[in-house]
Amino acid sequence: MSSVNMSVDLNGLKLKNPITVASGTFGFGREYANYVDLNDIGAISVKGLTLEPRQGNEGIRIAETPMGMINSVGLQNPGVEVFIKEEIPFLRQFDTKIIANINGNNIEEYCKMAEILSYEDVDSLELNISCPNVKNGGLAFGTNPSVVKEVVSKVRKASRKHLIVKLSPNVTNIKEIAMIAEQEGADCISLINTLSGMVIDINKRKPVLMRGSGGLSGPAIKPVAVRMVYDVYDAVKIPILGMGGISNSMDAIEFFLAGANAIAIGTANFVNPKITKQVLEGIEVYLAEHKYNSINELVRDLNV
Amino acid sequence: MSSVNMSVDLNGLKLKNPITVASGTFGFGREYANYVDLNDIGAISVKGLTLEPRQGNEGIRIAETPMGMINSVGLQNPGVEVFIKEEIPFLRQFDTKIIANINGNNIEEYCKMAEILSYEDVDSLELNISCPNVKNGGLAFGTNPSVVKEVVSKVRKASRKHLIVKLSPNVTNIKEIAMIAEQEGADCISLINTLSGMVIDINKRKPVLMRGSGGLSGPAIKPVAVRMVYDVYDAVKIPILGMGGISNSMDAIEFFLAGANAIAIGTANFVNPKITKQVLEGIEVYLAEHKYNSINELVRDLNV
Amino acid sequence: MKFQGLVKIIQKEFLSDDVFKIVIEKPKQMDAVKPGQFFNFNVERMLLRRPISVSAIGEETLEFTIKILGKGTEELSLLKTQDEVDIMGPLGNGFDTASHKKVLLVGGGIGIAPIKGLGGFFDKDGVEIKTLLGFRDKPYMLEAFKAFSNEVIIVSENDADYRQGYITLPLEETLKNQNEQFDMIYACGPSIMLKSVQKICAQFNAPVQLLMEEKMACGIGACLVCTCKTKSGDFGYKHSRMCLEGPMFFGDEVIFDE
Amino acid sequence: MKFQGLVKIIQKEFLSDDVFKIVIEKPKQMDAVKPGQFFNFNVERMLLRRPISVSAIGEETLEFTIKILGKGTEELSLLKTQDEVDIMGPLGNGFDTASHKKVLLVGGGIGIAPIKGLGGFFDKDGVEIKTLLGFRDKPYMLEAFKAFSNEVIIVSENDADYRQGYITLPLEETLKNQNEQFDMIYACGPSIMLKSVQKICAQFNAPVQLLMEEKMACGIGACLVCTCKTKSGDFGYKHSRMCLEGPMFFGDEVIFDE
Ligand SMILES: Cc1cc2nc3c(=O)[nH]c(=O)nc-3n(C[C@H](O)[C@H](O)[C@H](O)COP(=O)(O)OP(=O)(O)OC[C@H]3O[C@@H](n4cnc5c(N)ncnc54)[C@H](O)[C@@H]3O)c2cc1C
Ligand SMILES: Cc1cc2nc3c(=O)[nH]c(=O)nc-3n(C[C@H](O)[C@H](O)[C@H](O)COP(=O)(O)OP(=O)(O)OC[C@H]3O[C@@H](n4cnc5c(N)ncnc54)[C@H](O)[C@@H]3O)c2cc1C
Ligand SMILES: Cc1cc2nc3c(=O)[nH]c(=O)nc-3n(C[C@H](O)[C@H](O)[C@H](O)COP(=O)(O)O)c2cc1C
Ligand SMILES: Cc1cc2nc3c(=O)[nH]c(=O)nc-3n(C[C@H](O)[C@H](O)[C@H](O)COP(=O)(O)O)c2cc1C
Ligand code: FES
Ligand code: FES
Repeated sequence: MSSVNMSVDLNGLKLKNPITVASGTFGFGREYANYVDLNDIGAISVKGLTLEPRQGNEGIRIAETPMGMINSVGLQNPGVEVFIKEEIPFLRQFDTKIIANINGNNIEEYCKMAEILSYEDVDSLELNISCPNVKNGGLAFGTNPSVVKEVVSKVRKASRKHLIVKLSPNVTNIKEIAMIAEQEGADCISLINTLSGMVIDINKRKPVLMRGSGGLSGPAIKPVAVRMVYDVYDAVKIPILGMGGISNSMDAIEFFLAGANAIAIGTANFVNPKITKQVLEGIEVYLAEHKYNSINELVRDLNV
Repeated sequence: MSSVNMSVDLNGLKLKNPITVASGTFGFGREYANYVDLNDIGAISVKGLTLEPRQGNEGIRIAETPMGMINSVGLQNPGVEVFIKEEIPFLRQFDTKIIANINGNNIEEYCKMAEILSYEDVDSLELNISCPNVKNGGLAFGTNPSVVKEVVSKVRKASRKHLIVKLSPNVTNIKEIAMIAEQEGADCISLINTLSGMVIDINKRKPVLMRGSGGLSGPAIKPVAVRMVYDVYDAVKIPILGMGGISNSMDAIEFFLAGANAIAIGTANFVNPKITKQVLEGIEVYLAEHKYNSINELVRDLNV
Repeated sequence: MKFQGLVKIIQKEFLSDDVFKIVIEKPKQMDAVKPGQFFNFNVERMLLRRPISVSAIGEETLEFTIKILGKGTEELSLLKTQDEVDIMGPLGNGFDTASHKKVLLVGGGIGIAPIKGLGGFFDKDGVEIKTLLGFRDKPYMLEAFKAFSNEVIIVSENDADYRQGYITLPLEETLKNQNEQFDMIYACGPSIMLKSVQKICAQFNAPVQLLMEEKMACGIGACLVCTCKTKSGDFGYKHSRMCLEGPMFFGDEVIFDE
Repeated sequence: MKFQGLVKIIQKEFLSDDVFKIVIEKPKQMDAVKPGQFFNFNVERMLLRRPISVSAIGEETLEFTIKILGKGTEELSLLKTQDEVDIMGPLGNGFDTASHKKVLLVGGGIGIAPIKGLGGFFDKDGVEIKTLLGFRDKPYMLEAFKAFSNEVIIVSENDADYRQGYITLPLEETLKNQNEQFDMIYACGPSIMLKSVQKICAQFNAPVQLLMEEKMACGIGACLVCTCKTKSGDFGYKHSRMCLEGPMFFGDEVIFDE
């Protein structure tokens, strides 16, 4: 369609275009296949997987907030085995890369999943370290530098697949966490996961979500995400998959300029199921207008 | 006007009503006096003060974001001496409490300001620990537990005034910081200050703000603020002054239910200069409808 | 491909203070629409779309009946004839309308909207219809229900011109009456009403389809935020997506919370 | 108390593809309005208000001329006659209009809007007015300027029907002409134009008032996000608030960045 080169290489994971979809916002692709050609998407990060099937959280799982939403799905998923049997074959019908988003209650579970998936037809593992760490009083793995070090190095040893480490934004120093992930063998960093947030129903006088807090996503968090991508770019050499509130091609371009090599669209899929294609086209127009030959030239190409 | 008791006692700072305005969003009250009766406001936290006058940051200082804004004012203010001479006498004409928001480049400056203000007619000191710590590579004082310990304990020794410690939300564990502040002698906790965020101008290809990142405020951050108030309530016994994105009385009630004893309105003043009074009235109606006799009964009165 | 895009509004009318209907032109490429299905409406001022059931299915038109509840439905109420609105659908499973002779329709609050769509559908098939409607205040849209129903019973919580009380009263009376047998009961309304309807129908061993409502995001089964508990599944229950496996569930499937 | 509240729109008209004017009813309790002052308009879809200068000051009305630039001005463009809009003001210092015999008005882009307000004001006082207008594309609103000006010179960057180029060309020519002397020059337009105007006027030692524009939040001097550098002050420069100390600054006060 355009003469601009849109392919990117995320340190071993080669995408035909840099537009991916964020884990948990696109199911296993099936549902969206009715609205958008999955062949137009660079990669699909599937719904967060766990070793065993999970029922997810009880009660209300969503609350809308000003230009955002908080969710508390609780990793409902059919488990990694069903994913392998039923979802990989479905997704393989399309020319898009498969990123398996893996989640554990403890480090052993993460490693077990990485091992299992090593022998399966997925293109990358995305280690979601925003999961609550049961051993650590429920605080997320991704908020404690020494836990990050341990989980990344062990998962790295458990599998030779392309490994993305997905960072939690609920930390004091995102650079420190990113550097540890790089040092322990991550091939790529993805960020940001959701911000921790709460909505209270003032008529029922209780938090809308049964667990109290949930994950804030959507346009509201975009400035936080752009800032973190910018910071992490300065801290690591491995590529960055940026996300958080991207709703149109202008938003996506902000992320590339901040330092992302590829981007993921999350919440915006709910609003506009065709958004991935539209963002791709919008970026192509911008690149052509600004005389870029390749999307890679846009990465952190700031006038400073 | 209403029979509901709206007075609150923030551990020594007695307010006739729990609606205050957030530092940096209300100047020294002068400008808003043309739009709202300052006598209707429980307390005014003035524009962040420094020991010496400050020019503030160069270049563009604001960017709008989805239901939020980021600012980079850089503490432009006339210095504590001018505040004492010109602004305290002005504010004392009104029946509202004065909170002096103090900011330093280093711990000595914080202490010096606290000392100076000890002998002046202000009702409370609000220690803004979100300032960049020059000694610590520009990272905010409020993000490092041991620095928080030192600055709060020293300021506590420097002044016997009512002391509010204002927390930065850009931390992994807000409870830990709040507990340290309490332990070192804070009378009250205020939160949240702005989230760190960035907006990039994709036509000029540079961050809108000259310093790159700025402080995100407004409705976008409300769920984060409510969650942090909720968490801090569980961690400390001292009262909480809650803020972050409050734009109407429903928002304010969320903060009381999360655990705030009083609230501050910031960015919403820019949109609606009469908002303080309107929020006060809205809360009174809610309290009456829900058969509360006093605002204090609403604090963390969740059905759980 | 399923439909998502702009449709033209060809009629817009307020039915009461806070309830309005809009009729849109059905795009040619749209799948067939069943009663009980819904569309996800884009609302410019809000992040998320708003799910709205069809309240009448014409050859070339679709009707929606909407109650103003918050900012999203308020913005929809500002739409005018000739305006365009971005919708996606039809979504969800809709009602199971396997051939029936006699059905009982039960609608409470704005839950009467999809019930109206269902009645219109059965009417064409010559099914005998008894309808129970519950309102909080003054009833509206009664003509439409009278047109397709053999009998309509109306209750209102606050309008003294009508029998006062909840819809569960006439429901119990109807089911007690051995002379009347229904092949299927269909109900839509607030969660608390559906819970009672489920219980009453179980008592009388009467089959019932419940059309559920919950806050949604994607509306197509991808995000898992709209789940309710249903009895099937490995653990005695599972979390089913209202938008995809529902919004219609059979009375003996759903587990209501608390 | 200063005015903040709803005002009624009594006229609304598009002047070009993307420029429209609205006329509002001036509330009785509002302070007197000076040319160069502005009002902060509430825009429901956006967080912050949008500052807009008055482009004509009537006895009982105020006129605003607005260019659609982004979402906020787009939403304002949807306002219709009889609608209400929430504004606050008048804000800012406005132009210094001390008695003059002959003035030169310089407007570029949508900066012609406040210049029009100023011309209307001087016209009543019988001041001699020469006006220079710069457009990017096709000029609009020319009638109004011709009505109050003794001479109007128009340039456009892209419209071949007019002299092409920047407004700084006729400005330099005008100032070079020793036969014409102006008591004061008034300019409004994009920052880059004002910077050139400042420079040219300095060369010719001509006094100039610049009406500046910058993104604002509170609009009343409280938040300090709208500052520009001005020469007065202890440090050789200080940060002055465009909304309160401005938006009018004298040419010899402002320090432009870079
Ligand atoms: C499948 C389905 C079909 C629907 N069909 C219709 C219809 O035909 N006509 C109609 O008027 N409405 C219908 N609704 C409900 C409608 O979607 C909501 O009223 C609407 O989304 C509220 O948006 P709002 O912005 O006006 O209110 P909000 O400000 O979002 O909400 C106002 C209040 O309503 C609650 N609420 C929001 N959404 C829902 C919901 N989906 N279910 C229950 N409570 C909710 C909120 O928690 C809040 O307390 C349907 C909902 C679903 C899921
Ligand atoms: C004192 C004052 C008087 C003004 N008078 C008028 C007037 O009479 N008529 C008129 O049409 N406009 C006027 N403006 C400009 C007007 O306020 C902006 O065009 C408007 O706020 C843009 O809002 P938006 O949502 O449409 O665009 P946005 O989406 O907010 O912005 C679109 C683009 O314009 C830039 N921008 C936004 N606001 C400004 C600004 N204030 N100055 C310069 N660039 C900006 C943004 O950075 C962005 O690149 C005035 C501005 C000021 C400060
Ligand atoms: C409903 C929902 C479910 C999510 N589930 C997961 C998940 O399973 N694993 C994960 O790593 N991130 C998950 N996320 C986070 C997103 O992948 C993404 O990081 C975040 O939403 C920010 O992007 P956005 O603002 O574009 O949505 C989820 C987000 C949402 C909204
Ligand atoms: C323009 C602006 C300037 C601010 N300046 C200060 C300051 O000087 N000191 C301070 O402690 N907080 C400052 N803040 C933070 C606010 O006091 C408040 O904590 C924050 O904006 C969150 O509240 P809000 O979302 O209601 O605005 C400033 C905020 C804004 C928007
Ligand atoms: S709304 Fe997304 S799964 Fe139902
Ligand atoms: S806009 Fe707030 S000081 Fe000018």
